[in-house]
Amino acid sequence: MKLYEFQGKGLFARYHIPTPKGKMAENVNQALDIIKNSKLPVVVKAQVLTGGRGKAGGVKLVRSLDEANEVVNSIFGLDIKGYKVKKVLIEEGLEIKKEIYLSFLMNRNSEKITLITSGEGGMEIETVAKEKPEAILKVDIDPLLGIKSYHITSVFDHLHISDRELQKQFTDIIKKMYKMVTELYLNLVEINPLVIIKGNRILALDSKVIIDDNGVGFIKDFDAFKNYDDLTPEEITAKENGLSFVKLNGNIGCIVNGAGLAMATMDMIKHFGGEPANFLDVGGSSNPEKVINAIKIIRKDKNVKVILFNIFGGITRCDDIANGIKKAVEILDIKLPLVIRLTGTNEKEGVDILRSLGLETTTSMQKAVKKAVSLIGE
Amino acid sequence: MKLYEFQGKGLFARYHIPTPKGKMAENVNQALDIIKNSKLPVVVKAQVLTGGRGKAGGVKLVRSLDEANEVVNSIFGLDIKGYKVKKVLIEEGLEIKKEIYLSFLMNRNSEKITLITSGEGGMEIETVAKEKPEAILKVDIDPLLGIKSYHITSVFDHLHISDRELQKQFTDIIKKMYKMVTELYLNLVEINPLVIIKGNRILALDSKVIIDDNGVGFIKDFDAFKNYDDLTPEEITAKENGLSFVKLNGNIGCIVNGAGLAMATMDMIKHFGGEPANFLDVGGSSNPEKVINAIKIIRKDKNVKVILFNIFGGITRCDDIANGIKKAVEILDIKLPLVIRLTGTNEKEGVDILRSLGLETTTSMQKAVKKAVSLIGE
Amino acid sequence: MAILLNKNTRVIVQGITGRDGSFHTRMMKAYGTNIVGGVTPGKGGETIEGIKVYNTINELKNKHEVDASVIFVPPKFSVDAIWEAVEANIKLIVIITEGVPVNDMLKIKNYIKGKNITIIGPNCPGLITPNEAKIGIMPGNIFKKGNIGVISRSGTLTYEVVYSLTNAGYGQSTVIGVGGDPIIGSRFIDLLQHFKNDDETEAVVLIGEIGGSDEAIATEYIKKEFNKPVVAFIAGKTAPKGKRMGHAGAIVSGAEETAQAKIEFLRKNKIPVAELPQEIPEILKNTL
Amino acid sequence: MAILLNKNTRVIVQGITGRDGSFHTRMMKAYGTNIVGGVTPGKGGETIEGIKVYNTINELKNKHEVDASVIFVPPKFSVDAIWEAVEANIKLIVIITEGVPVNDMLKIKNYIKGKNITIIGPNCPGLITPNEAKIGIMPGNIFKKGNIGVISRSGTLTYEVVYSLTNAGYGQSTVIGVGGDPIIGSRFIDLLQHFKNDDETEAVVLIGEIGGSDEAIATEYIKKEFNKPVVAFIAGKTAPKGKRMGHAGAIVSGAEETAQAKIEFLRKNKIPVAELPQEIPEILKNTL
Repeated sequence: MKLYEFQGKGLFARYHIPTPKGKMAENVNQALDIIKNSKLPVVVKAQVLTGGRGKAGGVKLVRSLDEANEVVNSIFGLDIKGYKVKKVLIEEGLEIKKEIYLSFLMNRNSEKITLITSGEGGMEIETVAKEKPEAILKVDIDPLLGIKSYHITSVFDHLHISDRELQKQFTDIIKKMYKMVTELYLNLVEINPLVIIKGNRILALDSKVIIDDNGVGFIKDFDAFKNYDDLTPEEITAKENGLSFVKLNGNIGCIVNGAGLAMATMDMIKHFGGEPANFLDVGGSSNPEKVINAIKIIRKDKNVKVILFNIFGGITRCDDIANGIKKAVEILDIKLPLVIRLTGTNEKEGVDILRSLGLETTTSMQKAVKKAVSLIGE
Repeated sequence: MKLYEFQGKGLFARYHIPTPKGKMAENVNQALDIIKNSKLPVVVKAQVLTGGRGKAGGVKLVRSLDEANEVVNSIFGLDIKGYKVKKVLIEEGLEIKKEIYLSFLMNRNSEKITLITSGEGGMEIETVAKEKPEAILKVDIDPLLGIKSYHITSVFDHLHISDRELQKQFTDIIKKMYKMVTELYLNLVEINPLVIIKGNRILALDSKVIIDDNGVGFIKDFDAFKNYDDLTPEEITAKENGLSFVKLNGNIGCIVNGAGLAMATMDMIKHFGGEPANFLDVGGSSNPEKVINAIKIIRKDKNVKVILFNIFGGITRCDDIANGIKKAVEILDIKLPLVIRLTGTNEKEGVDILRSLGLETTTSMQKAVKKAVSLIGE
Repeated sequence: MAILLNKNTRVIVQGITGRDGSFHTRMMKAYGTNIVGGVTPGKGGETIEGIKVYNTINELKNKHEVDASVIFVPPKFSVDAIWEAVEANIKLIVIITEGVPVNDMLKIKNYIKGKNITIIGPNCPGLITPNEAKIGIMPGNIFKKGNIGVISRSGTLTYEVVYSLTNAGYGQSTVIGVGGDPIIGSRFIDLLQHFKNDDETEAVVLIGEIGGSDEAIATEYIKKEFNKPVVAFIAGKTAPKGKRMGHAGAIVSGAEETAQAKIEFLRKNKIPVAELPQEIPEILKNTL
Repeated sequence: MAILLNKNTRVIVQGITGRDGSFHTRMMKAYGTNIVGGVTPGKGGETIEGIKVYNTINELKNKHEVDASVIFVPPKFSVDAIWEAVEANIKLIVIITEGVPVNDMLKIKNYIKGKNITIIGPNCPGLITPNEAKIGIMPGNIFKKGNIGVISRSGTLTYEVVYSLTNAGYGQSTVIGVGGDPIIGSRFIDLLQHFKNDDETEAVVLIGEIGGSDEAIATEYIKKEFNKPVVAFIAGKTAPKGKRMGHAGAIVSGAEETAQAKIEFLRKNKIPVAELPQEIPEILKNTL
């Protein structure tokens, strides 16, 4: 789960990682009030769950009250990669001497916690990796051992930081970020840029924090910073009902058990000339409720013209799914045609249940997909 | 370094491990005052850095004020295995339902942190090991992983603790003890007995804590519970001067570099019919001061009739030792004969220095030891 | 011979008293798996599906020899369950549980290095050696003894492929679902090494998906060291970038993590890739 | 061949800029040890005894191949220095430092299991293969090339014994001081396994002391599996119980940890034990 910049900085504050002074505003008037009561210049920063807001005009300096109105209005009017700006963070303007990139991530490839740093702060790390790879230092940290002094020494060497006082502040920030990563189950914590300002103080000017979806259940006060703002309302409903759902642009709704099979189903629809309307995994151990919720979510999308079930029973039992469909048919007024592929654990029981409702099934995925595509053609 | 019961309980309090209510007294009057102001019965417990105080009469119940005077006086008058009682702990008397033995130790053999528990609380664990070994459960804990729920489950199984509320308290105590072990560099933390009292509360009735000598430098507020009460004044002086010294009962003082060689020197003195007066290791990287301090400490022992140096230079340089002896001879009025064995790193330089003082040396350990023994005979 | 699992493998079930644990214990037993005991803390002494339950693995090990454990414990308790199996030095640990935190898996993976312990999963369907034994939740009836090894990042997609293989007459030596999480106990490359040394396996089917680089790493390995035919399928050609597709590990975070990039890289290295899962038997026929 | 160390072994010195580090770097170089670099954080770029200093091992490893490291770092920084060497996967790590906390050594020992890393020490004099190389602080001049392996818990007592051996004409294959702490990287049994496979070693001298049970464990191993003559010496017959005799590990905490008990157990298992260190050559003569 991605956090907003201001949420990430809230966590930084909790871990005593220094950030600029700043305040949140949720509308133009609030923002102008804050600016009026601030020492200028200030920076107004759009809060959106995507990168590239700088280029999109989402971060602007306000040097005088005259400028404030225009800047604030322009930012609240933005739509950045599909995300409307609903909140801005207003921070003190700072005199920056040096910008650094610093992050920790759970590294799938090395299977370590990897510290990444570069002296090219402010640039996207992917860009630096492409254009100036030697500027990047990666330090793999064994999570059994944690971060040690020699890891930090190599960071100083790479960044040419030799001032003792700076080293002390930097060490402190690095250790606290590492602590955050382990205690809050983070997939990523990124400060870009981490800045050295006048007076040799180090501050986190930005924050990017991604929490491991599997970890959120283990964080004590997770609700304090939970947000679903990068999900559509349907995706939120799905999540709350234990379903994996991603909206796509086609017209064949899919209900599949298993993520891999769900993707293969989408791919096959495309292969046979159709367009999938969604990814939906009803998961293992399905109870009938899940099927009902899945149908509810899918038919909210008015593009959907047919619902395709692709069930291969393993931990999911075919009779559970069939019972779900049965209940759904009973409760909901389903107008869309249902194409059902059902095979695997308790297949016979499931087929019998559906047959009693007059619903046909097939054991072949290809047949089902072709049929769904052909129904669109009609 | 061993801690007193009351010091160990001070640490328990810091880690929120429950103990009985109690107060310290350093003399008879203090003790009687405390008892007067306490709800009876109370238990008066001698504070000494050795085991077996119970058998020696160092732990007594006071049921009425009439008994108090006699009990307190008798305990303050005790000498337990050479330790005079200078402090007592006065604790509330409790109604005990069950006594348990529980400890964690750094295990040299398994190279793990080992939890040891037994339902035979109150008995010395060595005795239980001999008489009823099946009553003891040992659980090896990998210090990289720490204590886990299944370790604790096996403790409950062994002790037949199935009450949920008791399990909760017990789990809490076990986890806190483990935390103490790792944070305070303990070689041992033992609670014997850990008691379940009326109302199903669990309390640590006693404490035994040994801190790793190598760890004390890493504990932040170590000074708060430092004590040298199990050392003689000479041993304390030695420790403060970076020397390893143990007093023995013979008359040949030994100054040796290296613990193994020092022991072998003692053994050889005995082998040739003499009696060593001490173990003394001047350590590596010796500076001259160490030699002077070593001589000062040894000659405080009036039994000592001769001082034997046995130096085999490695990290210790012979010239450093020789310079130390030279300074000592210059500063101190040494009446005792010196027998000097000197060989190894910078041997020639060392021998030259001593020769200039008119001191003879040998390169043979046996010759030196025999000479020292023969000097006693004269 | 097959790999990792046969009918003699002595298996225990952690979380045997739960709904899934008990159901699949019955299914595994019915398939022929040699289940010697179960573990659920606090339920020691009970009997589930004829299998004795213990409070801890150590207690169980006083009574039984153990070669493998399968973990059905819910996420909250799963991490300790995995450590318990690791500390008990069980050589094959299969984690069915979905929802194990990534940083715990990182610790576990780093800990077992050099310890000769194989972990499969988490978030996986388990593995099966047809006609011998299965560990996990795969539906036994679709498998057939034979000479094709299957390694897959997906559960149900595996069944789909195996169903086609079996229908086309291709039996399987061992089929393993490695799990859909970003950090998994055994990656493609680890299992290919097993299949390389297995006489019974004549060819391997790899079922990959978007996210991560396990397919690319496997491709490099196959090119250099693997001496048997491999056929691949990669799911997720229609998956949008940056969106998690069900599996925690199925998310495209770089251009090389798309299905298209993986397919290209495989084909560039002469490993055939099926367009549809059901085409795999046909491609195998041309390869063997 | 000797064990663990020869003249080609590429050695680095951690803590090379300190008083002991620099002095012994000079001594090791003079003896013939192939020292390729030194590490002291913050001193990178300096040169000590002709050896280049780096801030970190990783930086050093960009320039040099490394087989072994010797650590002279003071206690406060020694733990991180050891971890640095372990994480850099250096195969032989010799810790001279006295004062490494026991619980850190426990973690380190558990971590290196299965990783093919040998640690000697802490609180040890190091090791030497005469006429080839030495790592640590032993005075090179007393050693002589030959066929006796020596393993010892004590530093100076080792020199004493070696001095007698050399004077009696018995050269040494490799001499190792394992260190005086309760938890050490290599115990007697670990090194006996090396000597067993070393063609150059014809007999082994074991120098033990009070405390712990490494001598007893070694005795069992020698009885069962070791095929070369062993002569032992145990220091501390006159040591009182419960008092630490210098070494953190030299403390009697049970009846089986006394010198007498160890000597008895060795003799019971037909391993000769010298009364005085200087008697060892004579006993060897009767054994070989």
